[in-house]
Amino acid sequence: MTARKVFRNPLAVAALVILLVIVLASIFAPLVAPHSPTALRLDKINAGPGSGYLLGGDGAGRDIFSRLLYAGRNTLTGAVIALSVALVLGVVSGLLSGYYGGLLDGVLGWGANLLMALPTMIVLLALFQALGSSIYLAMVAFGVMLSPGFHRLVRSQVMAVKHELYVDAARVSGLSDPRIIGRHVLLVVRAPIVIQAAVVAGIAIVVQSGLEFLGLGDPGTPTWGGMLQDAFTNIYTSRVAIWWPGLTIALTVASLVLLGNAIRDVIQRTERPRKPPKPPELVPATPDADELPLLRITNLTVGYPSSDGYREVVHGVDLDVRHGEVMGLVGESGSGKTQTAFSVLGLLSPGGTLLGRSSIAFDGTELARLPESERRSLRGRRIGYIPQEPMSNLDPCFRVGEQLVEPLRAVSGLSKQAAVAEALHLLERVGIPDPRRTFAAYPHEISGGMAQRVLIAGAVSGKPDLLIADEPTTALDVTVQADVLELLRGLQTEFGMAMLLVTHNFGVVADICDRVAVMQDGRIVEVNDVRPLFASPQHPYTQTLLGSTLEDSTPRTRLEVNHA
Amino acid sequence: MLIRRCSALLAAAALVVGAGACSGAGASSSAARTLTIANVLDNNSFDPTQLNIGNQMQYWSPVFDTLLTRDKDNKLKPWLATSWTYDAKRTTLNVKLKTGVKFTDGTPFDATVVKDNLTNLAAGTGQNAYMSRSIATYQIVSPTELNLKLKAPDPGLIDYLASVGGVMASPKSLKAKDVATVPVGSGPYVLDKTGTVAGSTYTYKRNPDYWNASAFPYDKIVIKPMTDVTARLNALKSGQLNATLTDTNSLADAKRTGLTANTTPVNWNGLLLLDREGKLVPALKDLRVRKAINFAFDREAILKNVSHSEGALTTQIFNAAGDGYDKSLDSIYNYDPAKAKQLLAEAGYGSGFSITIPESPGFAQYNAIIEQQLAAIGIKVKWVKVPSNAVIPEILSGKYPVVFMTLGSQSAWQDIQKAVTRKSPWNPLKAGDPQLDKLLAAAQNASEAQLPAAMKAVSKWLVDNAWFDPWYRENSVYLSDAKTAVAMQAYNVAPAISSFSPKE
Amino acid sequence: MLEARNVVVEYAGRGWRSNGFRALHDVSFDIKPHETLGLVGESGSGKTTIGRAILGLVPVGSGSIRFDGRELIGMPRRERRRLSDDIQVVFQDPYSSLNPSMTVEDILVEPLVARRTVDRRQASVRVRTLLDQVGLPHDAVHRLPREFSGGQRQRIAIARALALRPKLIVCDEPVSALDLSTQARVLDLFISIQEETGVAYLFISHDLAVVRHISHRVAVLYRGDIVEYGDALDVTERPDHPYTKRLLMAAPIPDPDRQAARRQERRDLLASEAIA
Amino acid sequence: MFGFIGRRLVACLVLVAVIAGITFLLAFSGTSNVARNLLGESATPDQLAAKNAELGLDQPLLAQLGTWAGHAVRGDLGISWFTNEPVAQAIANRLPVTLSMVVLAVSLTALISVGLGVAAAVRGGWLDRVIQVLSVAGFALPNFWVALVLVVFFSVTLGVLPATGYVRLSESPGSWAAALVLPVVSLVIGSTASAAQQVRGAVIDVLRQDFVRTLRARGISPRSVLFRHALRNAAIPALTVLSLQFIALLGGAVVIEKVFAIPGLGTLTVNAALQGDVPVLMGVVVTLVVLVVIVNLVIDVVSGWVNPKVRVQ
Repeated sequence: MTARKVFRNPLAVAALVILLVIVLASIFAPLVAPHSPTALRLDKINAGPGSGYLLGGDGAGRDIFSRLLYAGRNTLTGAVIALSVALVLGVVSGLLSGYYGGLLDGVLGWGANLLMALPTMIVLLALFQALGSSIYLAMVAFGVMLSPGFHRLVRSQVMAVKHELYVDAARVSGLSDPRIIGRHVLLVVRAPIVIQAAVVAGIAIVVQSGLEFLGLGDPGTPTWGGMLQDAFTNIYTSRVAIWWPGLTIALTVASLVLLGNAIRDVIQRTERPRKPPKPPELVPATPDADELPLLRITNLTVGYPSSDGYREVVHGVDLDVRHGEVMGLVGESGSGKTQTAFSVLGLLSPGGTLLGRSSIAFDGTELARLPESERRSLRGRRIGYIPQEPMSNLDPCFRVGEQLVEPLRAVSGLSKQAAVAEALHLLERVGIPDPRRTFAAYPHEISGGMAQRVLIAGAVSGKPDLLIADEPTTALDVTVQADVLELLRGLQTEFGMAMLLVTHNFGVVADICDRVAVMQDGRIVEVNDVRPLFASPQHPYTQTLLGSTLEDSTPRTRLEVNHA
Repeated sequence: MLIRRCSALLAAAALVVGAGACSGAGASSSAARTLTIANVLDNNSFDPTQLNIGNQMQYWSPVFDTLLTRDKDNKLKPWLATSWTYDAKRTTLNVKLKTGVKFTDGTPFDATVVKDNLTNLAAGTGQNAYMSRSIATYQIVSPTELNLKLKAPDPGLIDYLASVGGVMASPKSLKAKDVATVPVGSGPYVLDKTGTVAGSTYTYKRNPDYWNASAFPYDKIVIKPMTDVTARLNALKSGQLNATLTDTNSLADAKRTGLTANTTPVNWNGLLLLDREGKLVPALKDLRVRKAINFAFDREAILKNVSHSEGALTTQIFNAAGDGYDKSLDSIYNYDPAKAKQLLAEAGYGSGFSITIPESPGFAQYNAIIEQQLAAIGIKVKWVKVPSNAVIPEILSGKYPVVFMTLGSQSAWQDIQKAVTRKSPWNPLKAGDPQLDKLLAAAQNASEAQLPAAMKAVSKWLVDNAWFDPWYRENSVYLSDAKTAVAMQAYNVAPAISSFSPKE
Repeated sequence: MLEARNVVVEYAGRGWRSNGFRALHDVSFDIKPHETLGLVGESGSGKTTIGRAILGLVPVGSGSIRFDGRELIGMPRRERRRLSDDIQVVFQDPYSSLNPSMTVEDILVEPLVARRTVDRRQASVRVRTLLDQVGLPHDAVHRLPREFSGGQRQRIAIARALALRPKLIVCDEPVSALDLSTQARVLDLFISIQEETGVAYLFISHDLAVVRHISHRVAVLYRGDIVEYGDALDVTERPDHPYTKRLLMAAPIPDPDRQAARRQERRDLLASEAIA
Repeated sequence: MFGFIGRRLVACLVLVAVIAGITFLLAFSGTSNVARNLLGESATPDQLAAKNAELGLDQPLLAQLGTWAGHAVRGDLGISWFTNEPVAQAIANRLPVTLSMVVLAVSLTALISVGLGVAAAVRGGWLDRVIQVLSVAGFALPNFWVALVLVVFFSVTLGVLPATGYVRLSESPGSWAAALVLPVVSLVIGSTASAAQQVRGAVIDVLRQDFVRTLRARGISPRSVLFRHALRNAAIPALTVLSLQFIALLGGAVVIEKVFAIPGLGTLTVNAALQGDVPVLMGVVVTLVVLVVIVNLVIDVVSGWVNPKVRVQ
């Protein structure tokens, strides 16, 4: 599955081919190489390319090309050794650490930290005494030092997977721990391991070459690093010789990294479409000049770039929001209600574009064709926004107060002192019991309900004419939801704001909305005042939705003991 | 004993090494009065018992005078000692001393000082302690004259007195705690503490009271330890240095870029056939086998291609500038693989045999050649990997029948001490021969006039019996820039400070 | 069939000095065969903890949970695994409760093979039956979870729970992530399966309306305690406990006029509580 | 905050002790040739034994470790076997050299990678592609090879920058900078490449967060959103990347110092390794681990200051 997608990436294919060629040529060096790696011709010492020696001769008169091939065996073996050691140690310890946690995790994590703190090269040098000039032993040591990378990767993946519900489900299904690790956990961590392995193999080749370059290798065994060292010593006799091992190393490592990147792209689906198609020019719209409501959306069409042009998620929506009214926008997930709301804010997700005859007239101004800077001046001042998730919508790095003060100063041009006073006042207004404490708190120190009140305070701080509320109570508990709805209602009447309220909950609609628009698959299927809509829904979809509410269903009765 | 070239060659890969470095003003800044050079090794110590010859001589030769010295033609000449004469039995050396010389701490130089220094050296743990160990007693005749009484004749002694054996330091400093870092000598320069960072830069400024200042044209000497040959060459080419030791590889390029190459042959490259008595490999006991090995190597091609023709073919181990040199011994075994095979066949080894050789990382270039050319006459080489810092201990351990080396050669007697006697370190299998013993005894007791002939006899015996397989003497290459003249010295890879002078 | 008595669950605090968090204090209830016990409460009330305690996914501090007369607490892991024949689960999030890299068939076969009750061929026959039971087409077997909508995934999860023919299924907010119309259909599926197979449910939800729809009896949880426990109709229409009342009043009714009335009721209730 | 630092400090001390112990046992287990290398070819077995006794090598390994540790805690790291220089002094002389190189390289890496990473995250397009290519190339080209090419071109061929060496800052700031240009550039190319890639990822992640939309909806300028909020949130992953780069650069400096004959810790270490100068090696390892630990500690504290949530976790 993944493999096929990787093969669709030309760069990855090229990398794979290069790697294969290098690996095969190394493995079959005795068959491919024109000369023995040790055969020398005294007349070819430091000779340039050509005449018998394809890439020239090295400092001892041996064929550089043949030696590159044979060196590949040793260098790649070294890399494989380092990689295997790192993999086995890192993956096993990561699995144990992540899955069992507790003391074991503590001990293994401490060990991993210990290894991570080591400057690898220096330690390898220090161990040179004990390891001797065997580069393979050095690579074993290097593998040990690389293992924390895998340990951390696997551990964090396992921790994430461990809390996935499907692992719980497997446990409930009666799977033993080893089977769960084997079936569920390893399956998921497999891909990141492969990516990391590609990178680690590259690092191993580079570090190994570095050690050999420093003279800590075994000159009797041809390796890329050793050849580079030989070329470096002879650089004033043969300048060209440093290129061959250098390029071979670079090519091999680059291929490994590219392959890793390609796999990552496929897995994370970060592969961007080649280039988003240029969005078609907006066709000029002609809103009625007379008697405009506060917000008039006509023909709103929203598209996102896809492999073939733009994929529409909202198809020609018309909607009015009048001064001071609460307009409910209801629909199920994927109906386009949130996209409609974001269009008004001008904050569609990256790539999102208005298409065709889309028009958003706000208080007589055509927003769809307004330059971004002017649109920005409307946001926060004339149009406010209340998001859905309270916690993720506060910047975790800043105190709550600062997050209120900054927009107040930016939008209203208040002095710092005045802005602080205003922020405290707002916090009090949205029903926060101890405004000063909340003002000084970081987002992670307050509850979800509090956070939503803070966000509401922020949204109304510029005294906007229109408030866009995107599922403002969905993430809250029922009792908190009721409080927040009360608050919203109070603010709305107090400031005389219009509100576009996006929700899927008909209870919320019934509670607060004056009018309702029902959306399905990117279209508005029905708009009506709230009472007639509930009393006599016209569109079949509205009927289905209202029919699905459980409010009036009869509870099931207690079972008789001998029912069965 | 000495392994001069060897340390130079192995430096990049190991062995005796030191930190590479560079700091202080560039060579160009203060023009002809400052000499800036790079050294392959870091200074190991200024303690007179720990001094080394070869590259490290450059660090101590500015601060310490020696009793004797060598001129440009390798002739010994007076320095702190004004004359030196042996008695007839060659067991008493009478030395007369210069007057009026003072150490930089004010202590006057006299006969007692000489005795203190020589006994101090013999008692120490340094590599060159042997240089004064042949002296049994001291007879101080006057403050300016003393007799050194020897246990037995030592033809090397006078050479030693021009080297570490003749280094004179203030007796007070010998027992000082900081003897390793603060040299107190009577030399032309003093170590400038402020300009010196161990491992990085050693700066020397003139000794204002020096008795022979005119012999030293520079006001300031800067020596930077730089291990890597390419780095040294880069520094020289980009004008950061006036001169430095490199190797034969760099010659062609150096000449192209207007640097002067100063060369002198110090080392011989080739095999030491250590197992002459067949203790490890019975075949090597057979002279024909040893000769066959001598015939197996294409010396000419190796010299031309590996050492860029910088050197001279030879089959003897003695230095061309020394007493034992015999030109006729340079071409006894010319490359002749057919003859080698024939000799092996005659010895009963027509189907070959195998030998074990340590695979020293520093000689990777030669190892390939050895393997190939021995294989061509039917001798198979089994390599034993040796970490670079264990090369010398391994070779001297007596585990190997044959080793490759680039051995430094000085005076013939020194070379004999190093590799020919039954006790020599480079004769780890303790090979010996009654006939050789006689020749050696004759040489030891020979008068100055008889010495060259006695040495030549030893050399001839060694060549005839194929104890070694020298290929060629390789030139040390010391590069200098256009402003600097360097006079090479026969026994030293790196010239002493007195050998540098500014070009006008 | 299932009896929980004085169950206490504590989560260990971080470090050795901080106090643990007591998620459940002294909770008792029971579930009879074929019935649905609804558990309702807000976040942090401990409702999910109860489910996980029964499933053996959290350690129980003290108390007793007996299933068919066998004590679950302190039961060895091996024996506990065998209990999966009888107790199964459907989780809230249909997206994370199915392994994204396994096909539907793998997912459904897993419990069968794990318990070694059937061979591979029998298993695939059973898979088809299960798919029929939850109303999914047979060609679903070779597809991956991400190719299905939320409602369909929840059907897969239900099929997996049914695979071993359990006597009790713990349903942890199984419909709260679904759209309104899907939610109703999945709830109906739960009810029809119960009527078909006689399985009992422990049905956990924060939504009183949902619980009321599916449950025979209801327990209301508030901060780790059961504050009200009784027949669904009694609890959801004539609550005794003030918290249950608040909960009931807080849920908005999808009817503007009735909601206005309820809102007023709630205000009055809060005002009277404030006075008291 | 102080409890947090205190706990880290204790953990760090234990870490240093354990690493020192393990390294000591490994390094001192291979010292059989030292006496011979020190005393030269003519040394007798008696002399060798005496030297071993002088160096304490005749003691059991654990006893040697005890002696070494006893001295080390008092700041005495012993004396180099080969140059007779006190190890502490040798390190003190060379640490500033390596540190100027590495600190300069890390600072440049931080500046460039944040600049590039942010630009690529915001602009995307060709900049994005440049970073991708750079990161692969920077990773694949061994830094010593890059250094080699640079030195041949800039120093030897053009003669515009010094090929080797190091000049103390106090001596001549100009020469100091000139001497460091090539080594630092060789180091920065590789580290910037990977760091920029990761900064880009971190910034993109932050810009996808909900609170960014909310901030924009409040009318906050894009500049403030990016530089005040997004960067601060991206700072923690970025700092982690930089601390790892710091460790990596310490290692990279070793090889680079050889190319440029820079008398820093790397040269000291390589020479000590080749000779078997174990006291020096021990000193270097301990010094660097302490350095790394300090850097990590600083990064932890800064992270906690940037994002207080980190302190809780």
